[in-house]
Amino acid sequence: MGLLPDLDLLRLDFPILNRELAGGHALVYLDSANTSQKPQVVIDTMVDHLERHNANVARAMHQLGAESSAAFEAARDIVAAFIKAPSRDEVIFTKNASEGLNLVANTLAWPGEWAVGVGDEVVITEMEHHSNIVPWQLLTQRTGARLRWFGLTEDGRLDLSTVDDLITERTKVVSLTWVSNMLGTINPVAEIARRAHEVGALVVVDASQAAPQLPLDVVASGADVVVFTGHKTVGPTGVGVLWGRREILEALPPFLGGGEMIETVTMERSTYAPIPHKFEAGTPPIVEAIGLGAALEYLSHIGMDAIHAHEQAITAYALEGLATIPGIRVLGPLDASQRGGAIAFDLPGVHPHDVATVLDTRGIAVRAGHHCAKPAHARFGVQSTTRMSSYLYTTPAEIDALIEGLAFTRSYFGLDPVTAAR
Amino acid sequence: MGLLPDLDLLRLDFPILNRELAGGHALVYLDSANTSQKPQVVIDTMVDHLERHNANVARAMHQLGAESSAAFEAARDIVAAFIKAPSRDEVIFTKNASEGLNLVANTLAWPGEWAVGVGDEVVITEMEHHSNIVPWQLLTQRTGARLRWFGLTEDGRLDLSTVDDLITERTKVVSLTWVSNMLGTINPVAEIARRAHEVGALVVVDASQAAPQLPLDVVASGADVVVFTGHKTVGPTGVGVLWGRREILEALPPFLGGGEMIETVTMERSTYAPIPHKFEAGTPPIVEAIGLGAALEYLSHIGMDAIHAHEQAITAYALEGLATIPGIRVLGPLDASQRGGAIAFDLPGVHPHDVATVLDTRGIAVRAGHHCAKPAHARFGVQSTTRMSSYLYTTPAEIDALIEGLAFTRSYFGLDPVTAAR
Amino acid sequence: MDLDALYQQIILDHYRSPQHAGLREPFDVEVHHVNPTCGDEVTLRVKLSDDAEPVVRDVSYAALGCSISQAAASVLTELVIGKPVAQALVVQQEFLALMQGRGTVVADEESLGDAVAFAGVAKFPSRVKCALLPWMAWKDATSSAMNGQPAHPNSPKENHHARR
Amino acid sequence: MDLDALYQQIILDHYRSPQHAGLREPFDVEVHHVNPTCGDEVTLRVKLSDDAEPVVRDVSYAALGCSISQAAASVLTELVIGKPVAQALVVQQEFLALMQGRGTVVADEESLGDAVAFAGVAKFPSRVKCALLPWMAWKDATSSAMNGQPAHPNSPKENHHARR
Ligand SMILES: Cc1ncc(COP(=O)(O)O)c(C=O)c1O
Ligand SMILES: Cc1ncc(COP(=O)(O)O)c(C=O)c1O
Repeated sequence: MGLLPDLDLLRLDFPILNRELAGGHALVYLDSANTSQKPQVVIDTMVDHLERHNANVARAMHQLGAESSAAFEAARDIVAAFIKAPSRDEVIFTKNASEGLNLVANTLAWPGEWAVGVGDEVVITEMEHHSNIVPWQLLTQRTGARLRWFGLTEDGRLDLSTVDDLITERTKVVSLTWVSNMLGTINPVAEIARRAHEVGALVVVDASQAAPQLPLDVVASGADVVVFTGHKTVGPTGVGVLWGRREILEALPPFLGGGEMIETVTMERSTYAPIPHKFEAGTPPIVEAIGLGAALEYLSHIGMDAIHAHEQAITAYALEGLATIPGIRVLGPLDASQRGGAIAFDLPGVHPHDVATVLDTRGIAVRAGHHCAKPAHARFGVQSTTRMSSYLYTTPAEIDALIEGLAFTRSYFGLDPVTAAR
Repeated sequence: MGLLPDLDLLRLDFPILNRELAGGHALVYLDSANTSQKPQVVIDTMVDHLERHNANVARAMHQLGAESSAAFEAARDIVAAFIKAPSRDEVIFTKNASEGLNLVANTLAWPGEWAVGVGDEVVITEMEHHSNIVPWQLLTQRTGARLRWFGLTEDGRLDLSTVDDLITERTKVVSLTWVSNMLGTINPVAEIARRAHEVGALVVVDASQAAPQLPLDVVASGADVVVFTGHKTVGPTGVGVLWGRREILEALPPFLGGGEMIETVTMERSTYAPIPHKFEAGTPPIVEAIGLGAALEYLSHIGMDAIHAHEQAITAYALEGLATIPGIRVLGPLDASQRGGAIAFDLPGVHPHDVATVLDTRGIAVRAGHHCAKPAHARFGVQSTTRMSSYLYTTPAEIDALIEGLAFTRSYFGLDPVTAAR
Repeated sequence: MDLDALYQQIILDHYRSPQHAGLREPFDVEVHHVNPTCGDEVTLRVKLSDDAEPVVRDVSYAALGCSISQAAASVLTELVIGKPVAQALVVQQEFLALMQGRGTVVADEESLGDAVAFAGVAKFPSRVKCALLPWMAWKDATSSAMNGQPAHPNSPKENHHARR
Repeated sequence: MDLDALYQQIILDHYRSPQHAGLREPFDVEVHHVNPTCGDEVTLRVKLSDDAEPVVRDVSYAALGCSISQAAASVLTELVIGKPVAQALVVQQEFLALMQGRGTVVADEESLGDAVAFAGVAKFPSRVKCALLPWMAWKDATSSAMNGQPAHPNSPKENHHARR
């Protein structure tokens, strides 16, 4: 069914999966869309760097500095290859996906070729993560531009029927997620990019959920800017990636000012380094970027196509299992081949917190809440949902444990009088 | 002479100090002002987190999430105690010191109580790191405000004779470094803060070089905002700290928008979480903050007073040693009790790159260049300098190696005809 | 982790039959608190007496949230309505200490009444803020009312205890 | 790491007695390149012939920098002055390959002349950009001159090879 071969062996790469939780339960980690677990090779690479090669980069002229710089810049090469970037210079290390999105939204407030102002429009979608909403709210509020939204269809897709009304000559930016972290929806990014480019708009794609799951090709995506975050791609926290077409990055004004991003500084004026350094002020997340490099190599070694197939197989199996729970409502597309591996659902009669807590006492980790997607929740008339999310290390047995746990939850809260547990 | 006791034992805490370099040379690491080395406990704490407790914070309701959140928030408590912050809520995790400085400078461009505009002035100093220059250049250029500078005296101190002319009713912000990373100068921060507060200006202090070396008391410093960076305080890269007085942080507009920094998000508008989360958009540097917590506990365990005394002793010894090198010119104060542990110098006849390379072939790591302080270099008429910088693990024998290395460098470049090596 | 220690029968009873639920007139102050993490919300109104040492005349609320936060709101109303404000604030402090005690604080049944059933919540750190949500809203509304601030039904109030 | 392999006598000789140093007239284009890491700078002028296949008539420079970058500027002028531009660009490419080869590329003495002495620099990654600084400036100036751009003595040019 498309599962990764030797899954048991692969799981041994992730030390935390052996963790025993309260009550002697084994960990069933179904919160990977929130953050992924880390394979030993990522941890070991970071330790090796810290214990043997640690030094600041670029500025240091000594052996450790050369080693550290080489490792850091090699990580940039790995990222460039992973996303098929035409040039390594187009790969900028940020602290997370949120910073990447803010980098674009923040700099568009200042004079420049792409500046957004009164009369201009920015288009986002109702399924965005808050990190792809708030930066644009701040930008449009601050510049007097207008923020507009793609709506969603009942089954959790973008409502493309309004595209002609939304994307017009006034549109300066279209920013959307590649894969929804709540609905799982995979968006037709290339198609929307094509429409946006027809009116000369800038296309920003949030690939935070796509990068872990899909083979990425930033050029084929049609986007001008693509961001993702390290900790969801089995890398460490503290590092994210912004890729942008060279012309765009060269045209954007600087974001953070400081060491490393300058060409020269005088009291009168400063000039800025060429990309990527122009957007990397201060000491970058050195060991984190190196850890991310190891993470992406790990994923590439397994193969993104194989990981994608695994996710689809697990998602299909989970959707089948969830369908057996009376009353459950899954939000987003129900066809596994059309979606990513995050599945948010509503179990009427039990609040998602209570679902998550009951599951947690059985060792099953899911997320409950609005998943930083309040507008999407509002769209579907729910305050919050429970979300399971799988990854390359997820097994069918873990999905079974979830489904059993949900059946137990219903009976625990007396929704299933016949088999009530108390 | 004030050295830390059991220095040999303490050095065993730092695995990299055993590193053998090319040619079998032992590492003599004199580049700690650039980045510090990491004790085993910091590395082990990060590994333990990644192998046993990794999960996203705040949003995760499960056991791993609770453990991760508890560890992350405990790190905030440690930072608050380390800098004597009145409230843990005033401690914001950034990605480095540069982001902290930009956070303030960037948000002051937007409407708010502290907004900077036409006619306003921002005062910095000629000894600032580029990270405390460029953000203010961007702010003043973008808002039409005026950037003004404290000059320096011949011996590398702030020229306070112009204070009445510089700090006036027009002054909106005074931003300065606590300890210079080039000259070593310790600035009279409290005195300047007092003057700045008389005219109602905001006082921002760059403690990047102070936090590793001096016992910090942010309230006693008189500052409104204090920033530092994790990797210079034996912590990891990817994390920095911004402390600010509650009223100030509450008054500043949001900086990065996204997950974690919101209270609620609707399509019409968003409201923001209270501090500290208001300024922590997206997944924070979780394992990095936890590593920083371990680092600051390590420093506190040794004692910041003892570390300061050690630095002073090593600095005094180094200044004595350097004085024996013919022609050498040390920039900055020559009295070790008045300065930090970074010593930049000029060896006429040999370019700093060449000095650094010759030293590097002997295993001695120093920095050569402008140390991200071009205006200060321009002030003293030098293009670049060589800089040695010590830390708690530096021994007098390492200083001896440096001095010998410098004598050798001179002879290698034929400056010392009698003992010329080639 | 014992599920039954968390979901004590008293809590489930309050959840299923919440006391004093629904927003009522008259009131001095209305606040709206949100748990930013999960989106749970409570709108809460308080009415104090005009005495020199005011008494809690009424508390009413509309809560959107999990069993723990809804039960907490219900228990809260039972505990504070009719009490002098000073005394009710003491109860609030005791409840806070119980919740933040990670299971080490012994609950005083005399003053906490049904709220002792929340002792088990303290062992579930991720649920503590659920139990505290209505209490923080009440404290906020009460101190506004004491300071004579007018009702502000339509301005969402920042949730100052969130995310702790 | 062998110091003498880096500081070959030829390099030290060029450092001590730089060839063609000092800015001269006439020139087609002047550029100013900076190494952002260390602050080293070079201002460099080129004058090409008017031929269909132009020849490098003159290169002059003012360099502020270390022994390696100064020697590189001096060697550069010796190598390219008098050569057809096309041929000089080939030399530049060869030098670049040598520098980026981490010590694995064999230098061709025939075309690189004194520049073969820089082979040792390739083993010192932190010094590679010192050796490349004047070459990148020359390449930049030459391509501007070929495109018929006017001299721009006062606009500092961004240093596109920096930090690599
Ligand atoms: C005085 C000073 N300020 C700011 C910084 C910037 O720190 P970071 O590069 O970690 O942002 C540094 C170090 O590089 C420094 O020495
Ligand atoms: C779709 C999407 N966008 C953006 C983000 C933000 O990523 P980060 O928190 O690492 O900045 C996330 C994850 O939280 C996400 O799922």
